[in-house]
Amino acid sequence: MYSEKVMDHFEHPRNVGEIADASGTGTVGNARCGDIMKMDIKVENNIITDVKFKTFGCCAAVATSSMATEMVKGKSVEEALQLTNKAVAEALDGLPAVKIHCSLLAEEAIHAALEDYHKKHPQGE
Amino acid sequence: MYSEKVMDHFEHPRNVGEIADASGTGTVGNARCGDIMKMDIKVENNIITDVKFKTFGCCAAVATSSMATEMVKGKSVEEALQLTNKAVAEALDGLPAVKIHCSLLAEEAIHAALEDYHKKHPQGE
Amino acid sequence: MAENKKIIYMDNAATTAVRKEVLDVMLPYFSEHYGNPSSIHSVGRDAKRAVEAARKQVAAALGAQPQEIYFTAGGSESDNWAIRSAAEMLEKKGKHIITSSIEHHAVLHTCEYLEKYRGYRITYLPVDEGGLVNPQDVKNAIADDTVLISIMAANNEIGTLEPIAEIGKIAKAAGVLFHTDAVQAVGAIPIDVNALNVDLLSLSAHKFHGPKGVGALYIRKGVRMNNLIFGGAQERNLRAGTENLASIVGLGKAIEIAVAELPEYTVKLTKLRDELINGILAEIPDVRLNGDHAHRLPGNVNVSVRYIEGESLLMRLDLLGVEGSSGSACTSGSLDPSHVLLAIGLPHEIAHGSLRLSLGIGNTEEDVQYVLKVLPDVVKDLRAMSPLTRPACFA
Amino acid sequence: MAENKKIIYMDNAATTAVRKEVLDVMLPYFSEHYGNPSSIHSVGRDAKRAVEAARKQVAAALGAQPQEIYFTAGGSESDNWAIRSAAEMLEKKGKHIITSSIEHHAVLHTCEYLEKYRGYRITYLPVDEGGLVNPQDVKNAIADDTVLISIMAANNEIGTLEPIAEIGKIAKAAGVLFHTDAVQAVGAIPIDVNALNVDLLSLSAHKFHGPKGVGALYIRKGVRMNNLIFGGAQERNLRAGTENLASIVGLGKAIEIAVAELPEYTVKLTKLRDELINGILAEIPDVRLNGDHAHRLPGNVNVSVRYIEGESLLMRLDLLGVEGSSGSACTSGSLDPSHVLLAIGLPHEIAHGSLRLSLGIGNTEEDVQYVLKVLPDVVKDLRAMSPLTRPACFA
Ligand SMILES: Cc1ncc(COP(=O)(O)O)c(C=O)c1O
Ligand SMILES: Cc1ncc(COP(=O)(O)O)c(C=O)c1O
Repeated sequence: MYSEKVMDHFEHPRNVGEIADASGTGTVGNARCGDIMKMDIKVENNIITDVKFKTFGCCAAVATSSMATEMVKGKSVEEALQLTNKAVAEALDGLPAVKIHCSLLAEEAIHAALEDYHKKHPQGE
Repeated sequence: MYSEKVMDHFEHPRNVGEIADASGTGTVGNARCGDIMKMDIKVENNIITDVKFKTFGCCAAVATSSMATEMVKGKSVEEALQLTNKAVAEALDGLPAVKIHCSLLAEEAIHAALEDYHKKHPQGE
Repeated sequence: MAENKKIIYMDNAATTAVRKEVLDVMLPYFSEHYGNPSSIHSVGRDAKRAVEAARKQVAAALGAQPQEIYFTAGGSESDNWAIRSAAEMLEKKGKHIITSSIEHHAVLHTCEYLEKYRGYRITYLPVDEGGLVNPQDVKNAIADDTVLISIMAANNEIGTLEPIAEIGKIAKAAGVLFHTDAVQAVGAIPIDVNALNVDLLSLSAHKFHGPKGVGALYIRKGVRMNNLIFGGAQERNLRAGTENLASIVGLGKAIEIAVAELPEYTVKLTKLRDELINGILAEIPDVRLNGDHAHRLPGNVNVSVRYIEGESLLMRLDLLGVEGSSGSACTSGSLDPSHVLLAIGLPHEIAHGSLRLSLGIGNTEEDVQYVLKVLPDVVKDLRAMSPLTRPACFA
Repeated sequence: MAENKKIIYMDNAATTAVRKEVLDVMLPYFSEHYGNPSSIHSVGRDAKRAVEAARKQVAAALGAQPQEIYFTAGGSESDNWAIRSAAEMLEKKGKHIITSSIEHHAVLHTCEYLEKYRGYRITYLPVDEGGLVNPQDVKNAIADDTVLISIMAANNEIGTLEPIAEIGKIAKAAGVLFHTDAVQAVGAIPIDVNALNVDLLSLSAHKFHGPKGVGALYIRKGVRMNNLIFGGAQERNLRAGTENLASIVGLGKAIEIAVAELPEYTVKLTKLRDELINGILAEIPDVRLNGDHAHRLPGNVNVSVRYIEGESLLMRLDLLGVEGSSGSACTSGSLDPSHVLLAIGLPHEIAHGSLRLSLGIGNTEEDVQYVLKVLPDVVKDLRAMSPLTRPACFA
């Protein structure tokens, strides 16, 4: 059911953890529904230089978290905002239909982290 | 489903045929229902000395016809009238439940033949 | 006559032997790859893949999409499900169903249930003396409240092939769902659900050398269905129950082989069939062929042998190693002979004397010759025992 | 982690491997003795005898009469049939059914169908925190229009054994039909339909090392039933469809062996189970056992592991060769976790983190030790990735 890429990211998730002095943090989902994603980003010169996540959720949730962090790392804030759940799912060689909703969380978590960053740094730094 | 006795009588029916100068003849059943039995008896000194049958019907019908002829041969008219379908079925080591109705025909055919005999020979000969 | 006699099996319309190639692919799914296809671990995923591969094989055989194939426990369940569910989902539109008088009991008794318990009106179309439904009759029977037409593709007793393509066209034009019981047809004649405009189609693996107890229902995309069996989310939520894994794998393989071999099968069986029919009609007096000759299953021979009764006939043949079947009442435990034989106009007494020999891939020229050798004597023997004769019986 | 890893299968509640002795007796019925049990020729009679022998084996295992055993396509069909048909035949008496909130979906969704489409009133009894139905609640729920009580013998998720004998007594005293879904119980605990006062009982072969896609419904003599599947005269006219011959033979053998081995099975599995439960509770903090401990299937372990999600947990174990299952929403494709875990009072977030390890005859002491070795690390790993922590999560 899951692609090899999904299983690889599930088994070896990239960028797990937290950033002590994060520029922004986003937490989406809730435990009631079985999925929580928390994302910390470090922004320097408008570039996302580091990103870490923690996820409570199924394989797909873990894998999309992991993939999403890889996809935004090194990107500018504007580029990161363009990241869609579709792109994340595609980068994972697809997700089972019933799991598509998990990939939404990754997109939302990044947006939430960037929003938090903007709130804390209204002037862009 | 059928006992070995039934199959033996079906494969090698006893007393098949007709008696040219029968003392009595009985025909019961009808082709519409899938069973017809015709029985000829020869009575001498109140004893059934010969009996022949012809049957259109299933295995059970053929076997009960055959068994019934064996059971009445050599019997007195009175004894033959005592023959029940149950006795015929038992002599065949039983019949499947759905086939019990076939054994009725054998009893009826003998009764019909004896009735015919009585009609033709009101004084007993 | 006893222990080591050769068996000549000519009851392939009742069931067939599982072919070796089919059993071979089934075997690993009992004790090695035994997972539950709903389990998400690797053992379950193995099983799931096998089920989906079989679904593709079935779809390919019918010209359908895999997601239009739903596995069931056989032809009867497929028929029941198709008719009950389609009817239920369209109850608001109407409660009229059109079928024929020669359908399998799985269709007829389901319709009778809907008639008796659910207030449906059922039209049982008559057939001609060959067993053919007239498409014009179907057209004429369609009313505003008609929700389903169910006409079989091939009759199991007399082998008649129904004009499914014409009926499909009529159903489509009228916007009425069309179900066909293709249990006897699949693997015996070409079937394409789109060419035939069929919305629902029943099949059963054991009729084409697959295992018993597994079948499928083709449900055209967009047709709304309810469950016959509720429970787990199997079969896209429409048919609950842990999948019959090994048997589903067997069904897939069996249908794939059957369809691949169809041209060869058709030629071989048609030849054997016609030899047998012609031989019987030539050798035995007072015999008639039942069912349409031109529109006929390749393997079906059905004759009525006058003055004798079918069960006796087939048990005599059984003693000689020839396995057939009969429409005689006595084979069914009821008093009436086959409803199909009555529907094509046979009087009871003739219907009682019917014999079906249904050929399959295992049968040979020698089998046919053997039957033609022994059958006339068996008939002669039984007729000698019969109280019926030419003039007497058919009043 | 890849190709040749050993598989430790602990998902026996989902399905089991067919045992060798069972497969061995099935094999001849595919391609050698392949007759249709309804055919009256010798090939058919062979098949019929095999079916009837299996019926005796099933009856003997349940303390029933052979004519009270009806073969079906599995547990789901048996449940659907029992409930729908019993309800339909008693419609004139009333339209009230009592069941529990932790039944299998085959029972619950059938009840919901009757509720939604047929105007029935369904009482879904609550259970205590161990998953036990209170017999007194059953008694109190019985009304004048109650026609059926359906309470499972053993729960498939948390392994709780319900007080069936008490409920049977209450049902009998009240003159209400009593159905039990014994799909998880048969072959795992002793079952006697008379001692339990059960009128209808569902079972499924693949739960006790028989094949998938075959089961049975016990119907007490005198209980009036209608068909779920109409058609031929199979199963005393109550369940149509060519018999699933080989699988029925396998069911008979499997139940015979399972019942014979029950004492040994119980001792062995209870020991392994308790070792596993105690080991998990001792080694891993913030874990709870789900289901009643005293009234529990010998092979069932079900725990909730806080702060982590069940699918992730079981997929990690899968990568290590340990096959279990979960009540997590993500394993079912819905958003809600298992209705059973919610019914015993678990909050959603804890229910999502559940793991079921169901032991079977194939499991060993070493298997248990292996799981106890790897599970704590897997949990630690996943918890390290989890944003939830002790105080944060359970507000
Ligand atoms: C308690 C219970 N009832 C019913 C079923 C359904 O049985 P089957 O999958 O054989 O249809 C199962 C298992 O799936 C079960 O555990
Ligand atoms: C035309 C037809 N429909 C339905 C069925 C029922 O199929 P099954 O026995 O697999 O349930 C059969 C055969 O028995 C059949 O010949």
